[in-house]
Amino acid sequence: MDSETIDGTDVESAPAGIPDDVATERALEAILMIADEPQSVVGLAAGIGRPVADVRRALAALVADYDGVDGTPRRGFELREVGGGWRLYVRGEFDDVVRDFVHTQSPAKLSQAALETLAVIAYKQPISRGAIASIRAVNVDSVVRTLLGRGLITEAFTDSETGAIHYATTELLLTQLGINSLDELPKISPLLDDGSKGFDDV
Amino acid sequence: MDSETIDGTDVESAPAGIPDDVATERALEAILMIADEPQSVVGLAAGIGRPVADVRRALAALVADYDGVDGTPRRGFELREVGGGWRLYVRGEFDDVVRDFVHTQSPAKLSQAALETLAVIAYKQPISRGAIASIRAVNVDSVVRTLLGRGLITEAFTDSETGAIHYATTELLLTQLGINSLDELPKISPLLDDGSKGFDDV
Amino acid sequence: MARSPEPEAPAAPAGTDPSAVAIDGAPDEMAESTEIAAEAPAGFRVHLATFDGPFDLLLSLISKRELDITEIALSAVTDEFLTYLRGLDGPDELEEASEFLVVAVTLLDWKIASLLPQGELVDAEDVALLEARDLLFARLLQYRAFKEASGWFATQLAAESGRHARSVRLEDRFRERTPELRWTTSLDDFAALALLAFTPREIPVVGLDHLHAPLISIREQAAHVVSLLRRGEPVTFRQLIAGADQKGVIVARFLALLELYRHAAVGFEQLEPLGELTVRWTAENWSDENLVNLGADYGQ
Repeated sequence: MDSETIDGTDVESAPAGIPDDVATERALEAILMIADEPQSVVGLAAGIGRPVADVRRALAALVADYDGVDGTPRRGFELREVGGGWRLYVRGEFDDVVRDFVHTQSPAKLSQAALETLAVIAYKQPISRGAIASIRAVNVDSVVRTLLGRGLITEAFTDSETGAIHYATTELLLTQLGINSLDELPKISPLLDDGSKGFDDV
Repeated sequence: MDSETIDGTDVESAPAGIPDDVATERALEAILMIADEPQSVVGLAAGIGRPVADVRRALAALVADYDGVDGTPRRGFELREVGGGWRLYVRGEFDDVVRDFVHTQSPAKLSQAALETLAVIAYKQPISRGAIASIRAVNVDSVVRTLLGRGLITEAFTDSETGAIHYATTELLLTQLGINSLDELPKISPLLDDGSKGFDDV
Repeated sequence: MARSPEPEAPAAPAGTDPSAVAIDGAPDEMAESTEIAAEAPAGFRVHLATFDGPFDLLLSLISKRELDITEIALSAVTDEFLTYLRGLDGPDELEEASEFLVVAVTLLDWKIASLLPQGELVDAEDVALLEARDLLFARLLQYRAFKEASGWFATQLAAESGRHARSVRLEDRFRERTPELRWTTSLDDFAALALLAFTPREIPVVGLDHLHAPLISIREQAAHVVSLLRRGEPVTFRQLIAGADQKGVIVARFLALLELYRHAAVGFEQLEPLGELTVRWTAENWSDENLVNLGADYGQ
């Protein structure tokens, strides 16, 4: 069943597929739980190796499930189709609670990890997330998200081959640092030159 | 709690967290939807303005709900207590399906030396570098630097007499180990208890 | 604490000699928890990439020989180790040499404890001797315990790195509620952070801190030993190390002796277990040129 649905083009791309006895809804839930961007029906179908029609039906079932239309609990989250894709969102009526939570939870100051990552981006821009991670030797996904959210960095371009997004710093950072251009960043080149040799493979 | 923090200026935003008739579970779901890291019970309770005991009960109910123990569907995601808090995860059996949808950069694996040093620190914390070195009988400076850089250990305190920095593990380590507290480390105390007698001077 | 570790040792099968048990358990576990030479069925092999520290080596030597370390034939292990060192080549020699000194210190401690009761350690001090011996034993056990635990860490970290936690971009409607950024980092601090971030995390260092003495030349110490022995009279090891004020010197003289023994230049005599060790000059054709190559295995 799995292989037909993706017309046998690339068996490898969906090695996972999912076992026949697993409901499409469950696999979709898994993907939606970690998806950052709205997911297209076709993309979801390919990802789990199920027919598009089945995915469409399952999405509708999930919407109803989370909305509590058949006596199930009306969840604190909801599944919405936005901009041609599906994504999990906080249900509207909890916006206030979540806003307050975000307000009290997000620190006003950047963490040491965020500052270091920002410094890496400032000196090596444009730079991909993978390259930052290699230099920092930690996963930087959430830190990069924070910096994006703070408007200190921006997505400069996407590498057409690898699809990797490259980040650059913004005017806001210059303002915060009190300088007019990146040229005014203090030179750390001696070490950078030495150090960078080790990062060529990044 | 919220109301104090905003000293009543904005009645709408947080009269008392959530309305009384809203189940705690639903508000938790909303917050877990945007949480970036494990959320402590206390933090959650403060965020939604419900008693800690209630939050604890609701979290347990959600775990059971998502796990499908009472005839509910076994969801594609699960609620786990890891690294000192609660967080939504893709259910393990869907990890493979999900992999293609995330582009996280996992940092390189730790070397055997780093793993052993990490184990020593985890079991003997807080512990100085010298003490680690004498257990492992090798120089551990660079390894300790690596572990610090990855945020797996932290400088707990500096001995005021010797000036030796003592290291302890972080919550990030717990998260990355998939455990909630150091108590969940496998027991090796029988061996250590005997061995440690000789190490008082270490 | 003489024999206390064994009963609790998780790997200990029942009914065997307790002091041997813990180590008997080692070979299989070592094969799983370390990559040291486990796959080599015959011959002693240590892969440099995974060689890490003297205890590793001691453990693998011991587990391979399945010896009770409290009764171990130290000379056999030492010979084997020397052979191993001899087979080394490549750029790691310096590191090997320094690591070797650490191993040698451990071996020497051990030898002193088990075979060479000198000076005040004689007779009634047997108890203290046992304790010293068991201290080493306990250290090995402890090290092994951590090593096994590290296997658990590796497994857990690997398993958990495959897990996916929800961590998605904050919806725009919530972003506006993020408190205004408080920026407190100066330009110079910012540059310093960059420097910090770009500094390679793992700088290869030869671990010598634990040796509180400067490197000591085995060759020089061998020359000293040879000059004492060539007078013809047997000399005790205690006499050979008399006046040595650094542990490293003792180690080096010990190593020099082992090397000289390998060249058939000296013979050992020990009348009773734990008795005085007497060294005798036995070389028939000895020239000081032999000294030149002595210690070459240690990167000197």
